[in-house]
Amino acid sequence: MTETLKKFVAGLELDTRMLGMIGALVILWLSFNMFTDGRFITPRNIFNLSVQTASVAVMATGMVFVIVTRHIDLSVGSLLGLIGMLMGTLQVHILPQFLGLEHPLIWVITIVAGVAVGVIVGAAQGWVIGYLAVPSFIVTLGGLLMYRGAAWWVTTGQTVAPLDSNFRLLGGGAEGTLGAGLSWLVGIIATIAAVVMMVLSRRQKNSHGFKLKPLWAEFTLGGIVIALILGFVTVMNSYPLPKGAVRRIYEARGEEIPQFAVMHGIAIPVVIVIVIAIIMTIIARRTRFGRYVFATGGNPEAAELSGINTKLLTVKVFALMGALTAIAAVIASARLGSVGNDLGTLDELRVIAAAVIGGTALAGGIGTIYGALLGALIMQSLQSGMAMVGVDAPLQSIVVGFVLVLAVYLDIAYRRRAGQ
Amino acid sequence: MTETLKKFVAGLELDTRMLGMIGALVILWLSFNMFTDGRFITPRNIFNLSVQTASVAVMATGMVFVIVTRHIDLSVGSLLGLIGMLMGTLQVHILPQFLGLEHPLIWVITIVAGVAVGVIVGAAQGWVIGYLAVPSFIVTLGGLLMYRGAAWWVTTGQTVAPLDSNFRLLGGGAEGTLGAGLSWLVGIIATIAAVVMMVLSRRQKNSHGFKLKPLWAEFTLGGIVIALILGFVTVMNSYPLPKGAVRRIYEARGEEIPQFAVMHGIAIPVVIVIVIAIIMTIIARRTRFGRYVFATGGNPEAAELSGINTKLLTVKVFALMGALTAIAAVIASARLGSVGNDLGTLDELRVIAAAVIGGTALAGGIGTIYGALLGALIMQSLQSGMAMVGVDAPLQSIVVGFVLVLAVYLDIAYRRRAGQ
Amino acid sequence: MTHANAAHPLVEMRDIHVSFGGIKAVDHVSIDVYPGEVVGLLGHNGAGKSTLIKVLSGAYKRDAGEIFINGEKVEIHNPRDARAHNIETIYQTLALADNLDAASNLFLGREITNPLGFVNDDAMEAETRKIMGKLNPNFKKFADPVSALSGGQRQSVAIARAVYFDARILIMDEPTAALGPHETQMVADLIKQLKKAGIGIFLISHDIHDVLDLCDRASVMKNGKLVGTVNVDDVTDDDLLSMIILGKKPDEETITS
Amino acid sequence: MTHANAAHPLVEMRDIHVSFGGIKAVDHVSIDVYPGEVVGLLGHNGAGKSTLIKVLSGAYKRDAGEIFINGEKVEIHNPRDARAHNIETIYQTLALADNLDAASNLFLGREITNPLGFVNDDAMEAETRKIMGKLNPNFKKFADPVSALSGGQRQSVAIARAVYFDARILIMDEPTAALGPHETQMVADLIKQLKKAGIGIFLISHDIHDVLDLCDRASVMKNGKLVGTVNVDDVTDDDLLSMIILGKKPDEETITS
Amino acid sequence: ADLVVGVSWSNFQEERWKTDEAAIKAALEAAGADYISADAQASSSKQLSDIESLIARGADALIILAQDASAVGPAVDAATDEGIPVIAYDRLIEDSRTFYLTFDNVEVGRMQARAVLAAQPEGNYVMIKGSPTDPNADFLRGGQQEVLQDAIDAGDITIVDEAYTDGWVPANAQRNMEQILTANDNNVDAVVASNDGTAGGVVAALTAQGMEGLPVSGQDGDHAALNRVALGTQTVSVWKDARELGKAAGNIAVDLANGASMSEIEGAALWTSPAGTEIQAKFLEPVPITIDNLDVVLDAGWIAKDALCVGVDGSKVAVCN
Ligand SMILES: Nc1ncnc2c1ncn2[C@@H]1O[C@H](COP(=O)(O)OP(=O)(O)OP(=O)(O)O)[C@@H](O)[C@H]1O
Ligand SMILES: Nc1ncnc2c1ncn2[C@@H]1O[C@H](COP(=O)(O)OP(=O)(O)OP(=O)(O)O)[C@@H](O)[C@H]1O
Ligand SMILES: O[C@@H]1[C@@H](O)[C@H](O)OC[C@H]1O
Ligand SMILES: [Mg+2]
Ligand SMILES: [Mg+2]
Repeated sequence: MTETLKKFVAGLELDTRMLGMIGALVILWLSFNMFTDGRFITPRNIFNLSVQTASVAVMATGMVFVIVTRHIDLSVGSLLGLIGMLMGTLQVHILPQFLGLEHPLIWVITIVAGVAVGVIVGAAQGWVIGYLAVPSFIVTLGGLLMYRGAAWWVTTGQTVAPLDSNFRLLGGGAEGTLGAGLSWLVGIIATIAAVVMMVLSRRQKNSHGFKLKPLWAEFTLGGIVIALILGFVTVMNSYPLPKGAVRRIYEARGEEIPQFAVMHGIAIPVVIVIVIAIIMTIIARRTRFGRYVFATGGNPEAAELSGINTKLLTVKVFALMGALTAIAAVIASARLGSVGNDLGTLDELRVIAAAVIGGTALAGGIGTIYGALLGALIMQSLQSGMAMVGVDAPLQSIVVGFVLVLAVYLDIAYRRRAGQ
Repeated sequence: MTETLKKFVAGLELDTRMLGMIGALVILWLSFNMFTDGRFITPRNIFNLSVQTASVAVMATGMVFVIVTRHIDLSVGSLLGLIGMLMGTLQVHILPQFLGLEHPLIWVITIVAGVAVGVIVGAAQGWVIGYLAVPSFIVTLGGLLMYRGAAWWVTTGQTVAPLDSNFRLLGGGAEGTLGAGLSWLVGIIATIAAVVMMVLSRRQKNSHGFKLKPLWAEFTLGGIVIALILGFVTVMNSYPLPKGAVRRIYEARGEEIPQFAVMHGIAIPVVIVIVIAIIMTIIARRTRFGRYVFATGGNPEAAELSGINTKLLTVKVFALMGALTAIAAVIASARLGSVGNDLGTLDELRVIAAAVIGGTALAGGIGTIYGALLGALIMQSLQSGMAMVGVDAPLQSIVVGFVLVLAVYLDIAYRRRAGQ
Repeated sequence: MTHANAAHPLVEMRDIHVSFGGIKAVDHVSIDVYPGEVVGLLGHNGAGKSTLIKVLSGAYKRDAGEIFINGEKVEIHNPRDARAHNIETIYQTLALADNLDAASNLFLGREITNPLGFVNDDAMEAETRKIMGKLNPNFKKFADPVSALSGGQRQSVAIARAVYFDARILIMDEPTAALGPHETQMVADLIKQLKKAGIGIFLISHDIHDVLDLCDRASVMKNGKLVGTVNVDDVTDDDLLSMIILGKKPDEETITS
Repeated sequence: MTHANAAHPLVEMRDIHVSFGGIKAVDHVSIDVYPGEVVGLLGHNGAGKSTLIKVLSGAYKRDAGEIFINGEKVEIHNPRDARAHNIETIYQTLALADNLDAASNLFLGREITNPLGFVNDDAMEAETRKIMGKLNPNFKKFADPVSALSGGQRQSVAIARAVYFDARILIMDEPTAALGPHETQMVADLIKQLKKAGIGIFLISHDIHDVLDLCDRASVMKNGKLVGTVNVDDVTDDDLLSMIILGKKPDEETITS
Repeated sequence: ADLVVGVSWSNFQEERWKTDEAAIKAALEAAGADYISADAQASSSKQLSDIESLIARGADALIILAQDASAVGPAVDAATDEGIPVIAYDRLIEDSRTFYLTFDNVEVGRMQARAVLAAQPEGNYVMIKGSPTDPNADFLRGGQQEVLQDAIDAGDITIVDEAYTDGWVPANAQRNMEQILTANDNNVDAVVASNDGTAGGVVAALTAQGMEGLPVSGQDGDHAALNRVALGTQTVSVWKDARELGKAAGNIAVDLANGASMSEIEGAALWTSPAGTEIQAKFLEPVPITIDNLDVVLDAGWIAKDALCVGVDGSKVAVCN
């Protein structure tokens, strides 16, 4: 019986490490659910969790590349703060002078400017690391200090608020969701895309005469993927907007307040995370750039001798990290509706922890995007769960610190057994 | 002319990298001196600087070993806070119950207990890193979170004060110095020791028939060393105690208040730093343990294959770091006269920066104790100098971040040129 | 001589000088190779052979000297420049990315992509199976990262990588040091075949028999200096040995070029 | 046979098995060596030679099998255990600490200390100069870290380290792969000398002539399995080659032990 | 209990918040309501998540110690969407839908300066400010300036130096003070420090120069600081009796949750914030504690006598007798 099960799982050729992580997540969720009288696993809380994870998750995908190339970025939290401040000032104090308040171009210009700053700062750090050969630990530690200091100067410490209301949609909240209809549409498109990809990949393997997975395995896998996608949409679509919010939204639109329950659907920041995760996965697996990132992580000299411009590559990796930090800054500040001085504080640790819990090896060369997302979700579940249970904050940091070490230990122990 | 000078310097066989760092320090001091109307380079400020640097300097010597073995310790700041809290509670709330307030054993017991905690916590971290193979970045990041949380629990956030007055002597201040007489004694002993060592080393080299430095070089070097030692003592001995402090001290002793100027002499924490630096240098250069630390940093597998127990070595290195952190906690809390739950915040960054600015390579295998001391002194000079000039805190962090990167860049550029 | 009819050498390294912190690793050395020729590079350990050819492959910077390809002066500052001149190198240290599999290493820097610009792993693996089949039929580990390969298996991958792309100039730094006798024989056959295709090859080796068997000419180095270049048909193995050990050329008549 | 008079082999590895994630790198192999004997270990690339001897040197854990020294069963879990049994190893990867100089590497783990327990660098350098003088007279780089040495120079240091301390059992994994002809000859002389001193040696090499010249017996592996062990006096180089490539022993009469 | 009150703390770094918490808990218990809480660890993003989870756990009223006055806006939206009343506890929330309950920070700054000015009406002043990233630091500094302005204009006092204290960390205040003393050749006559932690650092720096006893201010009534007041090394610690504030918050929360309107709360009045928001607010009076009224904290049971009087000469300080 267990033999059959084992064979079945082996036939699916799944990443068993990932299964372990999902298992850990499930256990975590179930225990919190017990301690909160069933309040943890509800559409409402899962919606909250997904939004709370978004900003760190976006950065974690970039951190995977950074760590895979044997670098580290300690500056992301500060940079997020600085970019947030700049975007806040731009949309609140500067652009309205020219365009008027709440102009529909404001959010676009703001984001473009924010991403541009992220790319420039990231590229500059990457240049110092790649071309001047200063260790990334030092460069980004310097960045951590500099950007936090610089952020203060933008407004000499004043919090910027309220942010543009279109911009704020990107942070989730009652208004910032797709709503039920759009969510279904997205779910169905994703399902179709997944199926098409599986078919194409199987065809290609076949054309080279490689051994194929058994058909039953492909079908099972496909079934799981589709169930996950549509399951997620269903959950998001069963969390109704609170009455107050419904009233506010429909009044703002000048429409009549509906009598039926209006559902949240997928939050916009979560959509952003999903899109970024897909793009980053494609970059990692299917582009030369991604291949070079992993090769450089495996052996930097070998990569250089193979004709890869590892210096330029470093610049690109950090520029990408900067761009993602800017996007994370959009989500984080839009969610808060304001930008204060402490925005992003300690985020560097959360982001690195997410990537590493997700299986990215600090020694370089190894890491996955989906792992980093799972890592971010685990960390956030832990924090939100403990807050919900009412664990004292100092105890929370003790638990988080402990779980971080434990998770990485289990990962290493697992790899050692598998690799033996 | 410059040729002769070059030859002269080359003949001394000095570490030119260190000369560069000293040069940077001198430039820094001279500029601050200009901006503060000559108040920066005064016995008083140099005394201050030496005391302000002490706590970080003690930890930096241990961080050299940690980084040389390709590890990192992000937990030292939090651990310092935790140990400080424990030592504070012990000497203020617990021991006086048994021994009475201000009992002369209190400070001894407190320090022994603090060091024991440091060793145990450090060894535990080292065990997880060495034997369970969890990367030090993760283990000590976990530690950073855990110990800060734990420190809060010791007193649920209450500041502990006032500390035992004997204990407080270890923090410097008016009372916590050697005074002029003892300082001279220490200076003269150090001078004699230095000369004896140089003679012994020359004899040994000669006995193996190795090429010796020219005699004039040995004499010049000896002269420089002696001048530095005695010069430092002279400076410390020309900073008089302020009248108020003299009155307080002599009244407390029940002696008559002297009419002549009483001098500070070397501060006790500085004596601690010097003793630790000498011991750590001997460990690094002259013991098997030190040799194995460097070998492990150069090639961990090779070290293991050479019969070195690199796992146990890791435990020892982190235990040593823990002990030094405890000593740093003594200095930091004694200096402040109280322990709040934010003691040591961000010290991990200062300590790592000191070691790295001092030439310790993050890639492992390279580093010196005196470099780390110089690094700590440079960082502290920068901070204190800016505080004296009146630079705002946020601008200070920008400058510190920038200088950190610049210093490491210059170091690397220098090594590349020299190594070519 | 095979190159009698070529106007210019394929590669000429002229008066190359490299020093490491004062020590002259390569001391004003000139060597050349003609199309379809194999030039052996010999010398004691530390003679400067690897350093010399790393200048050509772009891995090291020279302090002085010039490089000519087909008579034209070229600038080689990094491995990319070398590749642009179709110079391929098998390094003594192999230079493989340990975390990637054989196919990714083989195509590193020159991945096969589909029309959309995406890397085509399946196509690369299929090609790799073909090449390795020719070079080392025992090789089966296509799915594993190369860190799981034995010393000789790794060397096979490094060789395959250098010869798969149409190199004009091939540098081989002790390519068979870790190979078994059978695998060594296959590499020897490969060299002969590449030579026929008109490729110029620098072969560093400590095995004098191999050199006599495979090379047209041999340049010998000692302590960073060139002892001399000889036509292998004109010398015996003892001549070569004495050049390596004593640093002296055999008497004048036997010397060519 | 040299070992006819010894009651027990010096080392016997019995039925050793090592697998890496399902792949059998060493598949129930038994080999032994007697005092004063050199046993060659041959096989194609990836046959499992290095893996097998790393079990003896404590670098790898075996999944099954036993090790006997002088007939007594011993436990070797790490390199320290191996050293405690006077087993010295020259690894294929050399295993040097790149940031330390030759002397520190040579004495790594066994530093010379003065009566106070402090490391005596001057004494170690003096010893190193003596040893290297015998092994590689060209070697001059005593003050530099070994990262600044050429491939062959590094190998010389690794050899010196293994032979300086009085080993009883010496494992040499392709010790001359990167060495020049002269240096190779010196290592061959050294092996003969150690053999006379009664040391048992496992020598991994791809050079069949070396093996025939230096070894008493040869064990051949293929795909993790032992093909067989032969007395080198009883076989030709072609016999050995066919064992390596075809994995078959020559016909019965020539087989010993 | 059928009433649940959720409290969102910005952090527990400063000593006082544990006292606040105990008072709120006691008030709620007396009213038969449940207490649930979360600690944002000085992060406004975490505070938002915390409040979301407090709402999810069924809070009927919220008490929020805001990490950032503006950043809790979305949390207030979420609460009002669900019809949950919000109390801005100790720190302002710029939102007219909240009830503001506090000690006035500007007033604290005024009290600090007043006490120091009384002790040292002329001479050279040093201002040790709070964390540059805490808006309260500037409120305090503003109040201090108000009081000192006349004396400055009259030329009686001169502010010779001022410095922010990164993260309110005492060791940073100590270093800054040391450097300022050096830069001014000890020509300093009084120090206005913004809280008790930084005051501790200042006193340590002064003691090294034999200048202990110079007028120094603080706030929070930290035990170590009150001991310094008794010893005469600190002039004043402005005491915000957290127990009063906590008790009031608990009671108001229960009232609001039971449907009372904000204006019905006893002592409530409409107040206009500096940014112009009209808010129902209730202010409690802070008390400056000096050596002359130490009995206030003793009688209130805020601190035990032996903690207050460590090392104090009982003949000089009455309460320690
Ligand atoms: N660390 C490892 N992880 C996984 N597989 C390994 C590892 N080391 C060796 N192998 C595999 O084990 C087998 C035996 O390798 P080994 O290094 O012992 O061969 P070898 O006989 O020494 O070859 P060579 O002559 O090339 O040095 C090979 O197939 C190799 O791929
Ligand atoms: N990175 C380096 N830094 C300093 N010195 C170096 C460096 N690389 C090589 N050398 C020195 O340069 C000289 C030539 O080395 P090289 O590697 O070219 O020798 P080689 O002829 O290839 O020897 P082998 O046959 O042992 O591979 C040696 O003395 C070596 O010590
Ligand atoms: O009470 C003070 C508080 O108002 C401020 O915000 O943080 C520091 C505390 O001391
Ligand atoms: Mg070489
Ligand atoms: Mg091998």
